[in-house]
Amino acid sequence: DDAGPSSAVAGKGDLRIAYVTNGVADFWTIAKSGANAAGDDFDVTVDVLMPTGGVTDQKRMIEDLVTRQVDGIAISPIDPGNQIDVIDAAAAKTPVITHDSDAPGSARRCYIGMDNYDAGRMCGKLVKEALPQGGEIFIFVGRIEQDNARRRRQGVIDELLDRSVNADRFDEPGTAIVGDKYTVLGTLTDQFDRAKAKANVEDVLSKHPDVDGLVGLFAYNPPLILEALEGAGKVGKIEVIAFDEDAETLQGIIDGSVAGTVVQNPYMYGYKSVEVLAKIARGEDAGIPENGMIAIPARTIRKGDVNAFWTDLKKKTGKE
Amino acid sequence: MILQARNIVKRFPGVLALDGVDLDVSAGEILAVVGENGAGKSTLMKILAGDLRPDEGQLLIDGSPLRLRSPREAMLAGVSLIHQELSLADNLDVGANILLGREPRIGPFLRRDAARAEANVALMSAGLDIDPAASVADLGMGSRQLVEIAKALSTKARVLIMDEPTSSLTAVEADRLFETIERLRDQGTAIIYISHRLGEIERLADRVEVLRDGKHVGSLVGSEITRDKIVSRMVGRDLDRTRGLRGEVDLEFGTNPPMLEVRGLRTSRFPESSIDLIVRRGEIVAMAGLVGAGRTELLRAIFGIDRPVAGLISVEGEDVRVEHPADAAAAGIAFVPEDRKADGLLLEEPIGENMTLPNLSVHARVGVIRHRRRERAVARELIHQMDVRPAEPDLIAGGLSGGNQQKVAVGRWVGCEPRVFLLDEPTRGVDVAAKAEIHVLLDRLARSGVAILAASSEMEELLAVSDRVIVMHEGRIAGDLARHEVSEAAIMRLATGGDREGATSR
Amino acid sequence: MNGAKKIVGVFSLLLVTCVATSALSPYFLTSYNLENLLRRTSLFGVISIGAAFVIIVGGIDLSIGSVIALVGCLLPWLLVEHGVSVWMAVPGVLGLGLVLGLCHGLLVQRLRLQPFIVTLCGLLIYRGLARGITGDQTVGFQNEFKGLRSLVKTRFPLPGFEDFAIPSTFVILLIVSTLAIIFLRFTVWGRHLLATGRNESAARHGGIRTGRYIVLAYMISAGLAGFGGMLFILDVGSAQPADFGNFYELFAIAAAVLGGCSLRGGEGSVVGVIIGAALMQVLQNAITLIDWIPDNIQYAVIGAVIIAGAISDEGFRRIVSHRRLRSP
Amino acid sequence: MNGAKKIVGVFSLLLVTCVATSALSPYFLTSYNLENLLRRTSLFGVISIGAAFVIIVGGIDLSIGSVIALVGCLLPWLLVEHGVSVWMAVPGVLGLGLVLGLCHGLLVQRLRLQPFIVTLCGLLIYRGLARGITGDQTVGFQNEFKGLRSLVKTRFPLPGFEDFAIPSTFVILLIVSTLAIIFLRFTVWGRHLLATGRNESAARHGGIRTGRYIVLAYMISAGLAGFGGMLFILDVGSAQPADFGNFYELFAIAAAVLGGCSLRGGEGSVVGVIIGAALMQVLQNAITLIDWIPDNIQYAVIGAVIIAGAISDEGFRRIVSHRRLRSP
Ligand SMILES: Nc1ncnc2c1ncn2[C@@H]1O[C@H](COP(=O)(O)OP(=O)(O)OP(=O)(O)O)[C@@H](O)[C@H]1O
Ligand SMILES: Nc1ncnc2c1ncn2[C@@H]1O[C@H](COP(=O)(O)OP(=O)(O)OP(=O)(O)O)[C@@H](O)[C@H]1O
Ligand SMILES: [Mg+2]
Ligand SMILES: [Mg+2]
Repeated sequence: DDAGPSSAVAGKGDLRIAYVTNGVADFWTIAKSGANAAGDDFDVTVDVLMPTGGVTDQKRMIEDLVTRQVDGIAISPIDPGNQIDVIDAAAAKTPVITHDSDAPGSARRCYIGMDNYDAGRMCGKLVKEALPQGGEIFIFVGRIEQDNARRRRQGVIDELLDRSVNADRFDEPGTAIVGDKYTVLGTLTDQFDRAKAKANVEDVLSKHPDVDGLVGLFAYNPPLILEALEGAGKVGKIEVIAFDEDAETLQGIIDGSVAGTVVQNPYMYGYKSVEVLAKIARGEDAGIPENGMIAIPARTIRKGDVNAFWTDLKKKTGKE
Repeated sequence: MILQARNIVKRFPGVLALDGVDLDVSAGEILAVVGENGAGKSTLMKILAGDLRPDEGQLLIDGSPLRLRSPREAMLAGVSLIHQELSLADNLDVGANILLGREPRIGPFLRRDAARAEANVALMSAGLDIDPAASVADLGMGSRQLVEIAKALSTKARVLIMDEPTSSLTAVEADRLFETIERLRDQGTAIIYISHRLGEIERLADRVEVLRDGKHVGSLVGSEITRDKIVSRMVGRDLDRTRGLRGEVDLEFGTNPPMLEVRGLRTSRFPESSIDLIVRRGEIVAMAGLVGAGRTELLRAIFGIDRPVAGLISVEGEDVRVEHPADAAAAGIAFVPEDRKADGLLLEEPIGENMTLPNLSVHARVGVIRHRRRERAVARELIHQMDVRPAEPDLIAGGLSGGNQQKVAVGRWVGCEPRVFLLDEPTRGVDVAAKAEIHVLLDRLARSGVAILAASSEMEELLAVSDRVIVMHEGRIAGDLARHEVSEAAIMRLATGGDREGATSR
Repeated sequence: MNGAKKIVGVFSLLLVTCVATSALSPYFLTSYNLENLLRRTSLFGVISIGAAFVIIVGGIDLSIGSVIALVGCLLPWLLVEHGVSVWMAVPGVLGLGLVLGLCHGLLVQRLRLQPFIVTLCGLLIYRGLARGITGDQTVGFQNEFKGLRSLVKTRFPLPGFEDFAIPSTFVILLIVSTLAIIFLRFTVWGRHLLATGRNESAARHGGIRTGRYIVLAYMISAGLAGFGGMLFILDVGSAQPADFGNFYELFAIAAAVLGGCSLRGGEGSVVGVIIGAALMQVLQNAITLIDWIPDNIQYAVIGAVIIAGAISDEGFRRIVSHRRLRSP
Repeated sequence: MNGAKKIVGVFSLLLVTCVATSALSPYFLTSYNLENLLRRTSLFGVISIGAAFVIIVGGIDLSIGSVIALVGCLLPWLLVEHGVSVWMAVPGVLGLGLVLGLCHGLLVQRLRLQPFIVTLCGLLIYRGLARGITGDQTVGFQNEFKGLRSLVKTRFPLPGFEDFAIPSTFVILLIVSTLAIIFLRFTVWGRHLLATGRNESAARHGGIRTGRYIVLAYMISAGLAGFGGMLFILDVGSAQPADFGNFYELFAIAAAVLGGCSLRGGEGSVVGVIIGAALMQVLQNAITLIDWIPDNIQYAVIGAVIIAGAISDEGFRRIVSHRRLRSP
């Protein structure tokens, strides 16, 4: 096909792979380390692009990457259902894969990542472990309109209410969801404004002084929950259940103030994406399974395994 | 009678500006309205022109009642007003300003050629010889005033109201205007004319109506219209003429040390003419010239507002580097600008704060104002000294009448005890009584040793309070007339580019 | 005139940026890229022209981005989620933009509220409405409504050029800007608008109904923002109410000011505004295309270029006026 | 005077909001909540006072949010990642704020660039720098620097009150606002600053070095934004450079304008600005505390309250001036 000049012999190291995220976050800087590591291993140049302006910005970046005739693009679509034409347009000119969140039905070669709904259910299991007698919890998340956030939250709720597996359910964020043992009092979003995120926790503590557990679903939420609890003198009295691998979250697990966290493997997302695209560009076998899913499962981190995990993470991201 | 006003009452917060005033004007008549500053003249005119709505009373046009809700409706009724304060849009060219709101058009589209021709005619009739495509932003006060006049003349209104149209004009331009006004009168236009230059009233008016404190206090017709009668009606008492105020000063200025000395000054507008001048201690030097002659330009350069291209300035023999008005102020130079609305006053601030602004640090130690009381007392004293009316330090300066605003603009420098006092049109828009007071004030300042340099367009003023007159023409000093050489004719000859010999040999 | 001189400034800056980018990236001058640039410039050009009108009457419109969000989210929401017909939905959302502008204008003009406050509240309110109405869900056309989306997706091939085609959005921009130019330069209304912007009382003394022009300007701004919001959503296909159009008001105002509008009112050139909008798009494009500029400092680069342009423009003007002084 | 009358407006609005919220939510008047509100108001109050200074000289500062991001990210970056000592890092980042303000001021004053453009470029540049320097990584104190963080974490218990304590940020706000009030009302410089904002030309003709005051105002604004950025990061503990402080300039400007600053310059009351900042915080708090207001329309509620306040304020003023006219 017309995959640009790369198909014309392309000496080693002439390949250029682009890795497009859905925003700016630490999660993605870890993925960037993985992508760059794969770039070294497979001898390709890697560009990591993080859009700040939502769907419009991401579309612009993808168009510009096609202009630049890169030899493969890995995209984390912000709004998969509606970006199929953008992905297809790019896929017509260069190999495209999706990572972190999938766009089924598009011309992408494969998807690398995990199911956020399943990860959400893992997080829900952590809540059950932390509060075996049941209780009232509150959920904090940056945005609820993002597909990954929605599925993640729904996973937590469905697990706590012991519902069947169905990722298409949606509970309104404003109303309390009452189950047999667990009650989800509500969900608050902060649009990535940290001062707001902290204020949300404080306001929930005002409103529900007896809340039993606080769940932070975006990487920066758990540390801010800890900040607010510290201000209210309630560290350790209210359970904190986390998502992602922020340094303060991990420290909290060591200190016992955080019950546990569910981590994805962004490093592998980055690494695997570049590996697959490099192999496709060179015409090698990329090992894409029949169903187009390369699963990189999430893990649950508790006090027992946090030290080993953290050491490994630091090594991978080049921090000491 | 074309236009009549019946029992007009207008209140502003705290002021009764008009208190049951009647006024009427007929076709082919020049009606002069006079009164002290703040008497209510402009307010009445704004009501006639739909710019303000009266609280009580009514207007009649051709005998039938008229309710004006906007200037637009007044224009449609044939009433047109030249505002006392200039109102031009300086992003548009001269032609566009003249025809604003009345552009020749086909449907919504402008007819540029017709507009240009029409604007040219209007400029001609106002006696302003510039291109309609010239930018208003480049014009001085005088030229702007002529543009306003052209604008009003081109409306072909049945009632033409002029609120101090000549306050920035010199005799030459004013004369041309008077001819136009008289021609319009003969064609049947009703004209209401307001001015504080009583000589103009004497010359023009068929009838004079006098306002005092918002009330109508009398009329004069025909041969009654004399300067002294107008003054006594206006002020309520007779007033000594200020002419010859400096006549009794018996100083030999030639031997006094120079207070202000300007050497080789070249302004950016007239870079080719180099200006030298000296003002001695205790001397009042007046500057004459036609509109655009460069007086304002020169004063601004001395005070450090515009940076001159070259030149040296010294005060009392010491050279001063004037790069900012603050440098000039620090060297003891004070300056009252021509456009008090834009440059002279903080219109939204109280009178008292305006008065003390240039001299605040006197009341402070290391920046902190410690003597608020004393500051207020000083403000009160200056208000009293300048006879600002109403004498309320807490009143917003923008609420004062034009003349009273001028007193504040002058008064704020008096408190600083300057060594050199520059004034650009010191009595623009000031009534006779106040004008005399300002003249007396200048005289007193001069006697205390201040050197005064004042640009003025008003011949009477030039003759009354100067020891010497410098006449400017196209950016250079065309002549320097000692007191015994000063005469209207001599000034005019030099100002219009004639030579000095012709002037003195008469 | 003054306007033309100001355009020279932005235009040179655009030219320099284009030349530099094409020297640094072989992909800049490809027809695919130029077509993309043309399309993006057209979309931002439309909203920037709206912003310029409000700036010309001496106001400011901070609500543009939120109007884009509201209109942009409502359109697919009505069409897809509520099955409203295209013939109802499109006029409906465009009319909504005009109505919002009317509200801004009346609040500014009748109640004398500060434009900054009125439109800042607009920014907050419409964003909140967009989020509330859609329940914070992404809305999109779900790959349907191809007919309507062809309004921005159509390409008119240029005979003689292989790959290059004129995007239909550019045709839309041409129409909008031509109308704006005719309005501003060739009608009495345009002149009245300019006079109102610089000196409202002078205009009123001239018998101009200044209030109407102020309201009109806000209606044009919000109306074009709504129109732009529709074009954006048709182009992109989906929107998140929380960030769709975020900060676009700042880009629109920056484009307008770069293009010669003065925030003191009374000045503005439509062509300049379009060049300003193009400059912003070329800069963003350049940063992605040039290898050694890290992507995350892109806003820093845009800011630096704009301020450098403004500084050199000013320097240039001073030199010119200086020279004029020396040789009168 | 005029100032006091304007404060009455916001103050009533704040009072009404507080009363309504406490009627609708039993948690509003708990000491924990009030303490939180006090702390948040203090943080936003500091940056709003800065914004007010620029507004008083007739300018605008859009860069506040980005200065917060730059200073807020640099502080932990220097301390944690580069081991710079606290005694170097804190003065360094605060000085940086002042230097940025100096640049804004000089560009506005010397080169006569439009404040909107200068500070918009600041908004873009500093955000980009913060992202570039930190490589888009979240920066935070990693549970260290407790001493430095106690600057905002300390609580001063009130004798007699059980739970309630005065947060140290409130003490900081008191100091900053007292200094600002003294400066504005009781010093020559403050009066000159106000005069400059009212009518720069008249102030200059009065021998005031207006340029210096303009520069000073921009320095105060960016300096307080930097200081605020430090307080925010000390409070929150970590920051993502791409979004830290986003949109805070709009909140600061809105607080300043609500508090009686006119964007035409020359007017402003420090107390009013603080009340304005408090109003915004109470509104956000109320939306979270009151059950039936959906969280996602919170901006709509804030916008609606502000505009309703502005409208009723204006209505009130008209009635007052009407009545005063009738009885002179
Ligand atoms: N907008 C205003 N607000 C408050 N007071 C006003 C306003 N306009 C005029 N006044 C007051 O109304 C009175 C009449 O003012 P007006 O301008 O009509 O006087 P005038 O006769 O034209 O004086 P001058 O000869 O100085 O122009 C004055 O006391 C003035 O202070
Ligand atoms: N006819 C004109 N054409 C262009 N500019 C003019 C004209 N007349 C005056 N100006 C401008 O007006 C400014 C100030 O006026 P200037 O000092 O020249 O005049 P003046 O003697 O004070 O008279 P007036 O103030 O009555 O116009 C100057 O900078 C000059 O550029
Ligand atoms: Mg008057
Ligand atoms: Mg003059």
